[in-house]
Amino acid sequence: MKGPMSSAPNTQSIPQASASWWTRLANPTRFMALAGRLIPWLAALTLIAGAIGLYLGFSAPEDYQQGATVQIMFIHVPSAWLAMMCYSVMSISALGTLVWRHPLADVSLRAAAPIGAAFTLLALITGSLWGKPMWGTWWVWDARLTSVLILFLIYLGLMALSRAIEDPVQAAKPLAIVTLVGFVNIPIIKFSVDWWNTLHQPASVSRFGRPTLDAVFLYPLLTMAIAFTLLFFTLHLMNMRNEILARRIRVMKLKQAGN
Amino acid sequence: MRFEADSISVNRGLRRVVQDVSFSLGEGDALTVTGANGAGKSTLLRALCGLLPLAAGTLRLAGVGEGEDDPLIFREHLHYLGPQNAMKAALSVRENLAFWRDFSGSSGGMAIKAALNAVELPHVADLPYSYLSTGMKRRVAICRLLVSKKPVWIVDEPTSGLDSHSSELFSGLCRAHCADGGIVIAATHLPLGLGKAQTLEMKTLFTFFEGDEFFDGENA
Amino acid sequence: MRFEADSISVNRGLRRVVQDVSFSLGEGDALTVTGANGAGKSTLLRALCGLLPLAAGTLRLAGVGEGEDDPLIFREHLHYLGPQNAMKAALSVRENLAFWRDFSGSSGGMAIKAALNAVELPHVADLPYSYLSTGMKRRVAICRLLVSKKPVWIVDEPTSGLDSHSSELFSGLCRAHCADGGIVIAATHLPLGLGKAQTLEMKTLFTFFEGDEFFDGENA
Amino acid sequence: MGALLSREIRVALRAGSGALMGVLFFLAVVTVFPFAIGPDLNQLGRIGPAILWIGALLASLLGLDRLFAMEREDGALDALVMQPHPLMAVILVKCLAHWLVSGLPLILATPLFGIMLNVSPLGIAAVMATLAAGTPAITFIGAAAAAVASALPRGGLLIAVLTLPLVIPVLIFGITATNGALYDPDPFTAPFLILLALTLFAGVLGPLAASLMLRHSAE
Amino acid sequence: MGALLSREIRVALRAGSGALMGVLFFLAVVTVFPFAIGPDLNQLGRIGPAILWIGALLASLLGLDRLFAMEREDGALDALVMQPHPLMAVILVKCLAHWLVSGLPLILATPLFGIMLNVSPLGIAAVMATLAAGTPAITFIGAAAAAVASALPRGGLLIAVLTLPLVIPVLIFGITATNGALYDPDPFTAPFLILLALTLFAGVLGPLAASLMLRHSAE
Ligand code: HEM
Ligand SMILES: Nc1ncnc2c1ncn2[C@@H]1O[C@H](COP(=O)(O)OP(=O)(O)OP(=O)(O)O)[C@@H](O)[C@H]1O
Ligand SMILES: Nc1ncnc2c1ncn2[C@@H]1O[C@H](COP(=O)(O)OP(=O)(O)OP(=O)(O)O)[C@@H](O)[C@H]1O
Ligand SMILES: [Mg+2]
Ligand SMILES: [Mg+2]
Repeated sequence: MKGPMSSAPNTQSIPQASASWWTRLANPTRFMALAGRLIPWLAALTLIAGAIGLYLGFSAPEDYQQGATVQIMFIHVPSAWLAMMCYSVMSISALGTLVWRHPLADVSLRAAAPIGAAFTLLALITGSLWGKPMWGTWWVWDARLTSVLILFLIYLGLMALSRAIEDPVQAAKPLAIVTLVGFVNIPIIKFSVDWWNTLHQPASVSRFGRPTLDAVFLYPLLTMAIAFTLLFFTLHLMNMRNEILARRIRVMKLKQAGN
Repeated sequence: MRFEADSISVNRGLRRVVQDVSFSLGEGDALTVTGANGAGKSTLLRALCGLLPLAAGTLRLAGVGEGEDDPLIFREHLHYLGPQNAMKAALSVRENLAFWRDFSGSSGGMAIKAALNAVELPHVADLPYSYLSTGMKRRVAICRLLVSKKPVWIVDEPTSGLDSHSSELFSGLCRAHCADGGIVIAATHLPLGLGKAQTLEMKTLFTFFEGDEFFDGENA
Repeated sequence: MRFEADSISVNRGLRRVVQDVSFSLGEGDALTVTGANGAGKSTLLRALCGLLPLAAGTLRLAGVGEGEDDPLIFREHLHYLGPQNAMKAALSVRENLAFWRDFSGSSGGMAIKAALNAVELPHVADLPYSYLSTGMKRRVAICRLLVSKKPVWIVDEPTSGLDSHSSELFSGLCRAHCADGGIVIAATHLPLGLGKAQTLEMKTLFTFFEGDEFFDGENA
Repeated sequence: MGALLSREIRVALRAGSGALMGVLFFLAVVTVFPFAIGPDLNQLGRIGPAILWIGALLASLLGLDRLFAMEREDGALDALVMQPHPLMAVILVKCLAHWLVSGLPLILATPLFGIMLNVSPLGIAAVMATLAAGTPAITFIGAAAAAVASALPRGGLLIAVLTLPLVIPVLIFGITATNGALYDPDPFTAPFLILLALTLFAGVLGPLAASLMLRHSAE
Repeated sequence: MGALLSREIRVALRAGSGALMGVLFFLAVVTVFPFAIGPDLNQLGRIGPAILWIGALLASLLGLDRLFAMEREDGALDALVMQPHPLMAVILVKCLAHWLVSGLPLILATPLFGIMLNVSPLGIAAVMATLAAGTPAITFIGAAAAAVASALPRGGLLIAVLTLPLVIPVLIFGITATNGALYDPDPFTAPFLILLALTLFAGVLGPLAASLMLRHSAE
């Protein structure tokens, strides 16, 4: 039983004495201010990195096998990576809710879910667009594709869950637990490419898997990956601010109604 | 055995509903919690049972050994009779009561027959619970307190739906429980007739959390 | 307008629960139905609303035109407030009341604001219904009777869960309804304070169907 | 009646967001199939329309569980049947609202799932058309089952069990029409018209049966 | 605990008879397939085990909706968590009871449905063995979802949506093992053991998660 409410003597929330950055972040007002200052910089960096990445990407030579479609890679691969990274961020946030009881962890989890779903959808769509010319079909049920689809399902399930419980405070724990359970899917996506594939993954995929990727492809890819990561953090901070504001509005409404 | 609350507070949906409530009840004591609708009686009672977290303060059931200051542990010595009756419509009255007796694991309660006699419903034992009228259902729910023996009764409007004769029966049962060394805490709008009961008058609060505290609402 | 019952009987689960009840209520009359738990008050009230079939006797709501002797038709002129509150937890109080007002299709009721004022809950209009305490929920349910105007109110333990002040408010509302030419029929354990109300004391029956009669039990 | 429609939709969209949930269930069921049947795209493409139909069928059935049960539990059913509206119209409106929030999204989501199951664009269009014509029938018939189940504590599966045998004709003509659109000798129009007729028929019979069942909502 | 087990089973067998319902739903789903896919017996025989598994999966998921919701509604949840039993044990017993009345009958009914789908006797035996090993995992994982959904008015579909992605491994290994028994080069033992491991794993993790979720059953 704990009561991190108000300044009651038995409060077990974040100790007041140690004013580390972590503790200070626990205060949403300070977080709002900090995020407000960070977002423009992050957004600017995202734009710069994105512009460089796109330039490098489009000036890259056509692949002798894949032709122009190789350019899809510069969107596809970063968004696939981000889809997984976003889920990892959510899982850490879930730990933050359950173990460290950080007040912003739940806000971060909720804010990340739609972004993750969007990146996953982007990876699915770009993958499909790439698959049509490469494999002759939009979709195959191989391990990697399917596990990404399941990741998408889990994202949607989490969003449905967070919508289903009206009070965000009550939704926090279930959300965190389901998020953690769903994390098993991430290593599955990453490692067990041949865990369940009766239809073979074409060589064109694993060809790039080895570090033999030519520098003309590697650098634009890495730049785009950096741009996507920055984009993620920008969106995440923005969404967290929105979430905090939404909760404040909710409280204000309740206050108004309660008097 | 003593049941003590030391300035406890409870929040509900971003609002402080119970603020700084303290009491200390010894064996044989009774406490009636009164107050207008929405004053926070049910909230307080749920918090006493560990069903809602405390926002501040401590609870203690002295004399039950380990875990006497953790509601999540000592609540196994409490009986909570909430607004719902906790009975399955599909089972007969006897099956329902037998389940709660066996499951609660405490011995020394009344026999089911005796308990039903005490609420003057000896003839319904084998009826499906769903066949009973509102007040009869409530009286069966009261039998749950009798068939398994626990020292503290926490009852939320126990006599709602009861006719006046049954209400008096219930008062008698409470007095008997107190005389037996038990403790009764009852939220009620109607006087329960518990004689020397302490009274706790709840007042509706209008304290909202300020600033950003709401991030740690009730489940934090 | 008159509401008349001519020696009606009602069965429940193979048992005769209401036997030969008659009354005749004119405009401005009130009837309180009393009796011990299980005496058949709720059963009688549901039968008056056409929610349970009559086993014998006739009901008549004289003066409402066609269908005045068929409960399945004239019940649209009745308000029934049962043990449940008929509100959706997910919607706000205002949405709930607005729905019942619009759907009941009868005009001339109070505005929602005025109705909530009448039960002294003006501030909860925009709260989700699920946020209210037991008694507040019941008071909102009472508002349903106010926002759409119907001549006859049939209320089953309307004040259960209400604090004493709110109970008085409700008595006042009933008196106002009667003064306005309405009819109130209330099943209750507590005196409602309706002044010159008629009283119907129900007695628990122990009549079981004999032989083959149970083939035309309650749903016959 | 407008009040009822808007209440139903608001309740559905607010608590537990029924709309989203049905689509997600549909997606989840469709995803499960290739795991069970095997990922052979040709085979999947051949039975794809069937999988889509079964998924939509189950998704629209399973959302029905509390159409009337919730009304009964919170006491609103008594008040609903006491209003001066014909009960059948009330039920029709409830069905309509339910279809709008749970049937329609299924149809809109079909193209996505169709691509994943390797169904051709023509096949997807045919599935969408037949679903649009057929799912209302499922809702109507299911409503009657939901009325029966409303008095039971665990009605969800009962509804499915009661409804599934009755909606098999809908399924058959839905799939026949889809195949008609896809494979040349088979006709599309005839089974499609039958499907429409079934829906109209169910639209009368389902609410009628449901209203009979709810009329004396005696307990 | 014995008291809880017997109460659970009696409630399930009495009200709405959950057991029968699950089997009937299973039957209905299995029956729908030949209508949807076409009655080609060879094809049916080939994907028969898959159909059986999907039917069993859905049937065991969909019965879960009121595992905790009903306890919450009638106030029994409060009293349950206040007893001196570890909450995880309570949940385990509830899962066990649920499996006994809804999972076990599915397995016992499998031979019948297997014959209807033209599955070979060996295939039927394999499906029964894998279902026996796998369906408890579905119940355990579903219980966690049921705990989440217990506070919601329409939790049924949410449970399925949350559970389906997580039980896909169970389905995969169940079907792999079945195929292993049927087609020679593939192994049976290895996937079957993995299936058992999954069930044990779920038997710890599911109730744990569910108990975390129910611990403060605050409303
Ligand atoms: C919808 C279909 C697809 C999905 C869901 C998908 C998913 C993914 C994922 C999750 C990754 C990240 C893996 C990791 O970091 O380990 C990835 C990487 C990659 N994908 Fe796809 N993919 C799809 C289609 C394709 C297609 C059609 C191609 C090309 C023929 C392709 C080429 C690649 C390449 C080259 C990488 C980078 C590999 C590496 O980092 O080693 N993908 N994809
Ligand atoms: N689930 C909930 N979520 C948010 N607020 C709630 C919830 N339940 C109750 N409240 C609020 O808490 C306050 C106290 O409610 P509580 O049920 O404790 O009152 P009570 O004294 O028991 O009233 P009653 O006499 O009507 O039973 C009320 O203002 C109510 O609006
Ligand atoms: N659904 C039912 N099936 C069978 N019998 C029932 C049913 N509901 C009530 N009864 C029986 O009918 C009788 C009258 O019940 P009723 O609910 O009308 O009593 P009441 O006067 O309203 O009592 P209370 O004061 O407790 O509300 C009781 O003996 C009860 O057992
Ligand atoms: Mg209360
Ligand atoms: Mg009654």
